[in-house]
Amino acid sequence: MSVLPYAVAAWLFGVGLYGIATSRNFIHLVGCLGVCQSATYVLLLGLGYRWGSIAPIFYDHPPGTPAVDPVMQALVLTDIVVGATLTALLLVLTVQAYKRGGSLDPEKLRPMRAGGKSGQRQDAGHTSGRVSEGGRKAS
Amino acid sequence: MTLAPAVLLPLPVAIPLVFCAALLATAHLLPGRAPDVLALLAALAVAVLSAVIAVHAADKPLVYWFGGWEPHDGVHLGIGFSVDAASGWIAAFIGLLYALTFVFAWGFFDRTHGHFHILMLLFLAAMVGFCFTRDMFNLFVWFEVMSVAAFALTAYHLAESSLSGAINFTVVNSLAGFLMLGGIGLIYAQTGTLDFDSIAAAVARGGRDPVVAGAFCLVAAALMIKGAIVPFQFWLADAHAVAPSPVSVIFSGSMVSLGLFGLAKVSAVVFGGSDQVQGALPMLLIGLGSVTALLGGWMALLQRHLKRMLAFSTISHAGIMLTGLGALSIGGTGGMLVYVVGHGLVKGALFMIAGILLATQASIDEIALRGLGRGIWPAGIAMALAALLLCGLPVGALDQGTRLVQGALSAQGHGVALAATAIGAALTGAAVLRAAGRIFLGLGPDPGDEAGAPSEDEREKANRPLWLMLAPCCVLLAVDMALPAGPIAHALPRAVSAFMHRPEGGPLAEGPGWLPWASVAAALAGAGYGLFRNRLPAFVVQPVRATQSVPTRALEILHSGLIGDYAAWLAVGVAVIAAVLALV
Amino acid sequence: MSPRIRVALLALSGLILLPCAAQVIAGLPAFGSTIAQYGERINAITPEARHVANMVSAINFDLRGLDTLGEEFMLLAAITGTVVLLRGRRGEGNSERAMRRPGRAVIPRSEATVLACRIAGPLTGLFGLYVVLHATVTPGGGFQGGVILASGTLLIYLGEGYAGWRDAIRSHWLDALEGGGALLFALCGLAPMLVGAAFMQNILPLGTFRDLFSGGLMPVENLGVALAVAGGFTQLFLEFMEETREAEEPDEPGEETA
Amino acid sequence: MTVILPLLFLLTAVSGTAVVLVRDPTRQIFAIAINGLVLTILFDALQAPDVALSELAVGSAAVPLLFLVALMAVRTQAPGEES
Repeated sequence: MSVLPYAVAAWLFGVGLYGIATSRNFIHLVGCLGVCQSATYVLLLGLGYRWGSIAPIFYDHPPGTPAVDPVMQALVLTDIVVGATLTALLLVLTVQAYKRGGSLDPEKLRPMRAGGKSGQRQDAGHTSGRVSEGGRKAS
Repeated sequence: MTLAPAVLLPLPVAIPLVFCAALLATAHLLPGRAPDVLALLAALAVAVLSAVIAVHAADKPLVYWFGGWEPHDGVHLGIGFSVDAASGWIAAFIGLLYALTFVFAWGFFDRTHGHFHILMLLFLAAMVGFCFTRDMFNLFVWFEVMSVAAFALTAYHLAESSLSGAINFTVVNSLAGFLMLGGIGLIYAQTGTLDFDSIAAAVARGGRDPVVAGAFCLVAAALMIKGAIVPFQFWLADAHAVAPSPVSVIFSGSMVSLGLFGLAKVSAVVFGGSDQVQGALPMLLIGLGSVTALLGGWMALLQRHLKRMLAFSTISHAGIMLTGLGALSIGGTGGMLVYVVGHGLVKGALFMIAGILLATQASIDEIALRGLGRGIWPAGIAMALAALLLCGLPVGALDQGTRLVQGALSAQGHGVALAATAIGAALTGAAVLRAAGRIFLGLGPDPGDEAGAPSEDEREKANRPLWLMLAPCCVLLAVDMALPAGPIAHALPRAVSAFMHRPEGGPLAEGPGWLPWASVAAALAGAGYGLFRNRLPAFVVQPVRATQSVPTRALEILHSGLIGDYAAWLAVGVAVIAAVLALV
Repeated sequence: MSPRIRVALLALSGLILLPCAAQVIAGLPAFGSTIAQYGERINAITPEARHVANMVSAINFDLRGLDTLGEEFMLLAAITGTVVLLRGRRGEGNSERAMRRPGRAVIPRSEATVLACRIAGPLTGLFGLYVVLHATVTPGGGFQGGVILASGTLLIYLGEGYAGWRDAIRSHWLDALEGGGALLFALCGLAPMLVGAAFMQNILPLGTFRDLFSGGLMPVENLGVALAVAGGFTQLFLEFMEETREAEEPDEPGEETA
Repeated sequence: MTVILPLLFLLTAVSGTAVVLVRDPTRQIFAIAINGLVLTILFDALQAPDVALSELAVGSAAVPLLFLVALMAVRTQAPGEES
């Protein structure tokens, strides 16, 4: 038990990163990013917990009762705001990118590649049967 | 004087915040030019206040405790700002850069009810807060505010490429934020405090501790992602190439180097007492920095999209800054700080020129623009001058920074890194010189069938007179060349010793005087080769072309623009840092 | 890079990171054994020093108020960014007209839905207000309450339909609310400096412990946050909803077809 | 308490993994909302009611809603385009 929360945090980050690396849909990818972020919540609150302590609100209990770490909770609150803002921004970007590019697949929706004199070669160099730039624009 | 100068410390952060909240609240009531004027005023106020703070901090860092929570018995309850001269001057430089950017962008963003200015002012406030703070979590907050403002600004054009560039940027930098927060959690759990100095004291007491090393690994990875160090550099080219030019000025001029500035502060101050971290830093920073300098320079040479070229050049220069940091000496860090300012001024000017080309010629493609710049030749002169400064022309702040970094590297016998800094600067200089020659002089072969640019049609609004766009650009270059080398060299050792919390050393060593000239010569040769390749005899061209093709192709495949690849490289980068830390 | 190489790279770095992570976890204090000295100290000092019961609110609005200021402006940045990015296409001027286009299919709502929303909406609003006001004594505060208030406005959407929602909520009011709230918070920081105190120093009378308005400056800052968050999140929902409405219209032709 | 907390941590790991493994965005929204709820319960068990309340408002209501709206915007935009 004494290491479980930290292991869960590490697992969540790893699994979220795996999701981002293999995702074929930007909306799914944003969800995976949220999983990475929940790793930080779990880590921070896990580090701030103490057995047998009350919540750091001295309303029903008199001040002086052992309570868990309020600083970690304040940090996680900020973190949750960060998470909400990032999700909103990313979803907006995704929706707009879909309107422009007609796809949610990262493989099809790539930033401009003005690869210099070898711009043409670059497209040829990519294998894995990706739709070429021209073909996608036309569709 | 009744007021202590420390009272000024919250103002450079609070003023842009107040301006931006007021702008948002009253945006629909304000006349058209009001956001421009207010934003410019706020940026100037930040620059002036920061400079005043920096002057007052020359003897001893100024400290300010928010909410009046001054530490009692060595326990820090509140958040503090602590400004040494170096941090103050960096903030003043950032304020100046913003002020000139607002002039450059005058009227450019008029249809948005001041939203552009709101985001930029937030960006400014976050950067100043990032420079001033002495609290680990507050550092993270400003880091995130900076990121969020930057994400929105990147996609401003709403073109397909700028949106996917912004997504890559957002995802990678969000991951950076999570890593940083994880690191902060670890160090807080281990040391029981968030204040830089108390953490440093606890770290120094603790001896070798895997938790401290782990925390450093996460925080350093986050700051290196911001600083675009290999293998975290991929997002930068995607984002900087597609952001509106005024935003790119800020990105390349200050955001990237602030990541490294933060790394310098954190590794010198917070983790200064950990032998494990200090032992791992030289190898890590100098190794990664050298690779970054070379890779960025090489990639810059391959680009024909001007802003993408400049973005890769920023990566290369970030690598050079990192090698300076890796020397872990007063000279190396001091050189890096001067380099941050010099590079920001020159690179800002170059992005402004790219913006001028986008606005007046409606293109950003080097080949398509061939010879089209003749009508705006003053911009050409500025571009050539900036390119020469970039590769090491021995005038001004950028050169002084380069010499100090190279001096620190050669004093410690890092020959390879020394060569990497010179070659990286030469490569980026060659790329920009080649583009300047082609665009403004019409040099180089006439584009054939391959002229069709793979980039999409780009342009920026041409609603400003040329002089209005060119003036801030020239001011940036003039400031870079006019910064007095003597006083800087005189004040630097003391400022850096305060910055690093280290005793002052002797005068700072400078690198060999011929090295910048060698970079300039190499850059001229490289640009000449790029432009006059067709006229050179085949026995010169063939071997060069042969050696070029394989690494070029490999690198281009690596810079795939796929977010999945970037995530994988991010994991590799963190693993590299962790491995180096574990092996020391 | 093919997906397989990518996963292999990930696995390889995972393999390197695994022992490192294990070492770090082993070095951490065992879960639940102890908390950091900083938090302990705050729990010990703050109830007396600031007369508030909720330590998390005390940290957010007093001890580490600067973090919350940054956080608030981060939210403001994100929402401004969202507005810029979503409106860029629609253009700002016609956003009022865009929703009143005739002939739009009206989703029929049952009486029960309308009634339920008319009851639940005000209740949600009340709950949000409760959470906002009780920041210093019970869990919650400006941020949580603001989000709840914003979701209350969403119930107007469910109950009254799109037109009703638009009538109730104007975009620039929301801007004013959001900017005004953030401004209030920032001024709470600057005002104490006018009387020679530190930025965000708590100079108002602190009130009595466990009282609703205890904590001096905290309720004011809390109010600023609540205004900013409620305005901001409503704006966010509004802009997102706009996106689905517009999507039913045919796309402007000939913009990106080249 | 000593049994509930480990169970909740494991449940968090499982629900987080589910968010990643459910590749269809429509169904993923449910996974995200459930993950938000699980986190809310975990935070409450960890004596963090403030955080739990925010997570309830943001993680299991606002964020899934944003996902839903984004998905609607994408779906109505160009049907059949997606694979």
